[in-house]
Amino acid sequence: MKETKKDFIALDFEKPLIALSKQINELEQKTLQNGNKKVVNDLKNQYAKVKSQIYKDLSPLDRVKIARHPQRPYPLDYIQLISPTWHELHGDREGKDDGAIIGGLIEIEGQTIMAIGTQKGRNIKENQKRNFGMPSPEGYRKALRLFYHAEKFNFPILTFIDTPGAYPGLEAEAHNQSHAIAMNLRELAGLTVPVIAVITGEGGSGGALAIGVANRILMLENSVYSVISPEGCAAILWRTKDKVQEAANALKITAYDLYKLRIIDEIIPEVEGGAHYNPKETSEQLLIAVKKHLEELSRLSSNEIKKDRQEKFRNIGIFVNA
Amino acid sequence: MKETKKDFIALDFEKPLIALSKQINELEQKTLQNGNKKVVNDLKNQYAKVKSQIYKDLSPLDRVKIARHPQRPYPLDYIQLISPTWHELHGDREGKDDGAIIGGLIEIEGQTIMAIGTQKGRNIKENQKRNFGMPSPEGYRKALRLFYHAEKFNFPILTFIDTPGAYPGLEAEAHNQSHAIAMNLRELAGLTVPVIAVITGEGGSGGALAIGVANRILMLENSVYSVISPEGCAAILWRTKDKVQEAANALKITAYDLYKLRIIDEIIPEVEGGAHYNPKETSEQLLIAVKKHLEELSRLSSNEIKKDRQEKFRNIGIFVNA
Amino acid sequence: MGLKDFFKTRQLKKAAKLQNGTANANGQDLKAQPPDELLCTLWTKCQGCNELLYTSELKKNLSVCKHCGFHHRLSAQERIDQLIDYGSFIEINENILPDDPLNFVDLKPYKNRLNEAQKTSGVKEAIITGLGSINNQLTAIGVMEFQYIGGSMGSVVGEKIVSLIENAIDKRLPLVLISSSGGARMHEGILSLMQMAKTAGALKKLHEAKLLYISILTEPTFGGVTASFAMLGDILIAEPHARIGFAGRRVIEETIRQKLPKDFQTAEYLLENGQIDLVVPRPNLKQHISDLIRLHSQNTKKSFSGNGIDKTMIDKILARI
Amino acid sequence: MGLKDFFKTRQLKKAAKLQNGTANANGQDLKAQPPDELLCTLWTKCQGCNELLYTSELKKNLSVCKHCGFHHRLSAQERIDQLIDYGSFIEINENILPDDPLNFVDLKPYKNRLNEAQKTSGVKEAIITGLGSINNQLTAIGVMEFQYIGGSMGSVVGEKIVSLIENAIDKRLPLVLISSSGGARMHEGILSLMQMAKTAGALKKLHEAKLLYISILTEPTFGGVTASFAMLGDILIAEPHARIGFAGRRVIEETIRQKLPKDFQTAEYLLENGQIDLVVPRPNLKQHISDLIRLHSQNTKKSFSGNGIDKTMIDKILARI
Ligand SMILES: [Zn+2]
Ligand SMILES: [Zn+2]
Repeated sequence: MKETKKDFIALDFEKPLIALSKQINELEQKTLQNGNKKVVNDLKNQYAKVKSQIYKDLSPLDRVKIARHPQRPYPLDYIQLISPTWHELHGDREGKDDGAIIGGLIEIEGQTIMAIGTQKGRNIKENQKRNFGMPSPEGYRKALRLFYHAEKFNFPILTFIDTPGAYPGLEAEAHNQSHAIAMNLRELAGLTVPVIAVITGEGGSGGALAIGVANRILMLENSVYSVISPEGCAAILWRTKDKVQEAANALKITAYDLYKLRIIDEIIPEVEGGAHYNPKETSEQLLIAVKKHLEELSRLSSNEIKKDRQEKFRNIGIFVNA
Repeated sequence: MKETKKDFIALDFEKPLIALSKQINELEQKTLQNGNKKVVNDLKNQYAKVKSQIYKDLSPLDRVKIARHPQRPYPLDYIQLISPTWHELHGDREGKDDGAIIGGLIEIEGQTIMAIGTQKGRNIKENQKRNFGMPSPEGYRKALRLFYHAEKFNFPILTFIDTPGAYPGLEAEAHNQSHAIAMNLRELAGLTVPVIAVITGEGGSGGALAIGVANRILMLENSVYSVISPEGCAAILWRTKDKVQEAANALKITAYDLYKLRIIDEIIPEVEGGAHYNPKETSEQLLIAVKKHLEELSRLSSNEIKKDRQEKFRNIGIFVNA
Repeated sequence: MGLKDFFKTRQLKKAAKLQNGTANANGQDLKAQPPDELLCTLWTKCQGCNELLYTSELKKNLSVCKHCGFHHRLSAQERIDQLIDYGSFIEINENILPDDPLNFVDLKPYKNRLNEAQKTSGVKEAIITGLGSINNQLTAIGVMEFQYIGGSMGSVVGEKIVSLIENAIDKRLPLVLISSSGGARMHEGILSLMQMAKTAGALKKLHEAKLLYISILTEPTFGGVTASFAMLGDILIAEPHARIGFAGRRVIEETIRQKLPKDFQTAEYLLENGQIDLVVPRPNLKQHISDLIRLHSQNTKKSFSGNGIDKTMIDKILARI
Repeated sequence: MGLKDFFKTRQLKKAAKLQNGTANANGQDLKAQPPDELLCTLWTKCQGCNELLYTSELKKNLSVCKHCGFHHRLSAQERIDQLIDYGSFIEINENILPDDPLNFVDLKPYKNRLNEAQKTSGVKEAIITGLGSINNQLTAIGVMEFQYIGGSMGSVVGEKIVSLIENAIDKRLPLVLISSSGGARMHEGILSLMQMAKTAGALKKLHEAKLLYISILTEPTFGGVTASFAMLGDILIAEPHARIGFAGRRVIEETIRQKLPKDFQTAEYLLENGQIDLVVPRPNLKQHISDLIRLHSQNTKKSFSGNGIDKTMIDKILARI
């Protein structure tokens, strides 16, 4: 049971499982001496029920917590798991290699793919480099350079999105964060290679969208995608961060909500508890979904691929035409 | 006589003129009282002879001095003199508006032209902004942005070159000066609008070339264009800066030399003494030459214009094919 | 009696005269208004220098303070009146109206907010789009209305901008968009975020059609609007002192834990940091835009002739000039 | 007896043995050489850690020091031997030779410098270009020779690079250029400057033909070479610790009047500053280039088939593999 492992980090709603699994562990050790297995088995059944109940009833905010779980697999993890090769490419050519944006070449079924993602760090040192997954303008320009590279060599583009958003900093503004994001939105619209975006964790607003203008948008089951963080929304609209639960509900940010709104094209199932319980299995599901959409898009001509993407976004919006 | 004006700055080889014109001035004042005009007229004739002799025998290094004369007209001066409109456009969109590179829209005979130039300052404050006419990578990227703008709207491009070269600084290297220049060289090669470059002062190496890949390269009579400054060349090859005269001679940097080498297409005459003796007249000559080449190029199709420029540079080089 | 009181007294006298008529310039009935509101209507306190200014004179000066040069915020309609040749504006898509796709409720329902916004701003959504002429040059123009939920971009703003761009492409017209916005409209959730990609995608088509897009950034322009269509102009012009940026000042200060320079995110700061082409004071704005449109059309006239232009529409507009 | 002396003694003994033979590995006659030069030939002092290394072992290790990892400079021919499959290299344009267009004379005539350079470097100009295969993948490759007037670019280097690029376009081959240069060759004046535009212009055509260009930056790459073809690769790779830049360190220090950081303009500095894709140690270089070529050709095979390829040339090369 993962919950009893030393490095396991439990979320608040997972606390009942901790208690149960501790009980089971203790009993199992006793049982080894006393031989009464029934109590243990009952407890294990109870555990399974509680667990499936917990994960069935996840609130949007619970999903936010899973999406932000410090042990959640990050893009570089998925890349290693789904591709036999990884040739990372660095830099914007103009003065910075933003660690919050990674990019390079991978292979899927003998086809070269340009993989681009936002990347969080797992410790202080890594996060210094990755800036907690918050890209700077230079990161978006690095991504743009790689988009153009992919377009030139006819590489499909696969993006992995897991970012709180673009970095709100002094330099980021001075170097024109707005323009960097806007250019990516515009130029992604012009590509003739297939673009597939996978939200693997947090899809944080414009910072996520800047590598998310794709023919197909896929979401891991416990990832979220939102115009603003629930905390930010609560602070502005409810004027208190305490209303984060309400904001998370109101914003419709889960994969299920976004599928219903027809913003995303597919939900990639995660193992019970979330991808971090079994990154390998989740990556296999991810690869299956990506392959399916790549295969579908490969039947379109370059112009059709571009048109497909443009029409997808052209048609998003709900309004009354009186 | 300009030489007697208060703000006149004489070059070393112009010193004889100063003495003569002083003499003439003094005599003229006396003459007003005494009425002996002959001596004055003789002196004036002598003055004219000396002057034309001086300017006929200018050495390459003398021309370097004229090209660098602090009162020489700069690109913004020519722009004001040749165009009724000037709509300056600023910035690289990524964090800097390099004052050493200016760009904007002008009109020649009812046609919109994108004018781009390197710009020196005339005083300390201006040179702080203009960095003595030495562009940074951001300046070249600003120019590139404007090249693309011109290409989009079918504006011919007219560049004015007067720079000691690209800025050799820490930030310039950190922000990839090399890449900025190289990109301009490559992208200029791809434009389908006419590009005309005018060397108006110093054509300093790669920093000049980065806005100089043109269909037609024109040079003001006393401007220079070189792969390295005579001082730099002397220091490296002669191992002493004292040999600057020899280096200037050896490098073949004057308009006449470069015309003979078929690198440039036309020499624009300056008034005796140099453009700063009469900026307006020089600007008129400049405009005549620019119009002529614009008119010639206007007869070519977009593809022919691009091919014309590419073949021009493809064919530069002198070697033995054994 | 202080200066303010003096003005107030003078003001009330004038108001008394007006009450004999039926309505003020805005067509509002004055009779029901208390004196203080009346003061606000006929007099305006300059937000730059606190000087009290005749509202009518301020408006005549394009809402720029004669004393300190402060550019007061304009309504979308005022902006159109200032920029578009008199009588030449034809609004399009005025009947694209907001929905409430998420049934969003915070402290009050989004539906109520929409109703209130429509009442206070007098417009149906946060942008007016249409065709009109600027010094006799036909232009596709969109102007954001900050009074309407902070000029935020939801589905309607996105749709109206995209439709305007499609109009510009179809009729080969230059495009002018005037931004004033706090960013994306949270109440429409992900749909508002997607309007960034939607508008940018339409601008890609405009770009490929080689048509001119002049983006005018006015106080304030932030978030998802700056980071999409507003920053994608061929030419970017800002009004003096307008604040323009991606993240808000407070968010940045909280993140980097230091105070930001006073001029941070102002138009002048952006110019110095290479982000915009020009800062143009409002009195020069129309001429400037008009010059730029002229300069950008004179080399391409050959390829322009009759290229997909809807003659009846143009005739309609020309008839009004 | 110190370690160095010990090596020297051992060395001299070995040399004595060799003298009974006729020549060393480089085909040079050893008999006339004094002991010190002999030492230099058979032993090499590592420029990184000062360790004395067997030259033959150092070469076997691609001239990378086993103790400290220092990458010693390679001749163009050594580079080709390391990267190109054995026996598959066909040189092109070896007979494009330098002229002296300006009759340039500084402390000695340029003509003399050319003669000396040809003698000391063993090559006719500062670049070798040709076609060859890298792990069975046909490639157009050019390698600069730093020994030849500091790898400077004059008319010949420019012409050979452009001709190579044209070959790559014609035969639809990937291009690999390996730079090592002090910049433009002053002795050819403006003509050398113009080679920057000439090579960049040819690369524009290659770019439009959507062919792969991998640029390898090695110690040192500066000036007009960095600021033209060397920086224009689709992929930019540098060798560890290679110094790469536009302006030289001394010029910059004189200009800004301050000391530069120690790692300034190193490959690692460039990587950190976003200027290159990767730093690849020499032992991995061939595999890395080969992988990249493979990755860049597998999605485009359809459009490759027979597209202008000169079959006889390829057959010739394939016959050698
Ligand atoms: Zn005021
Ligand atoms: Zn060593």
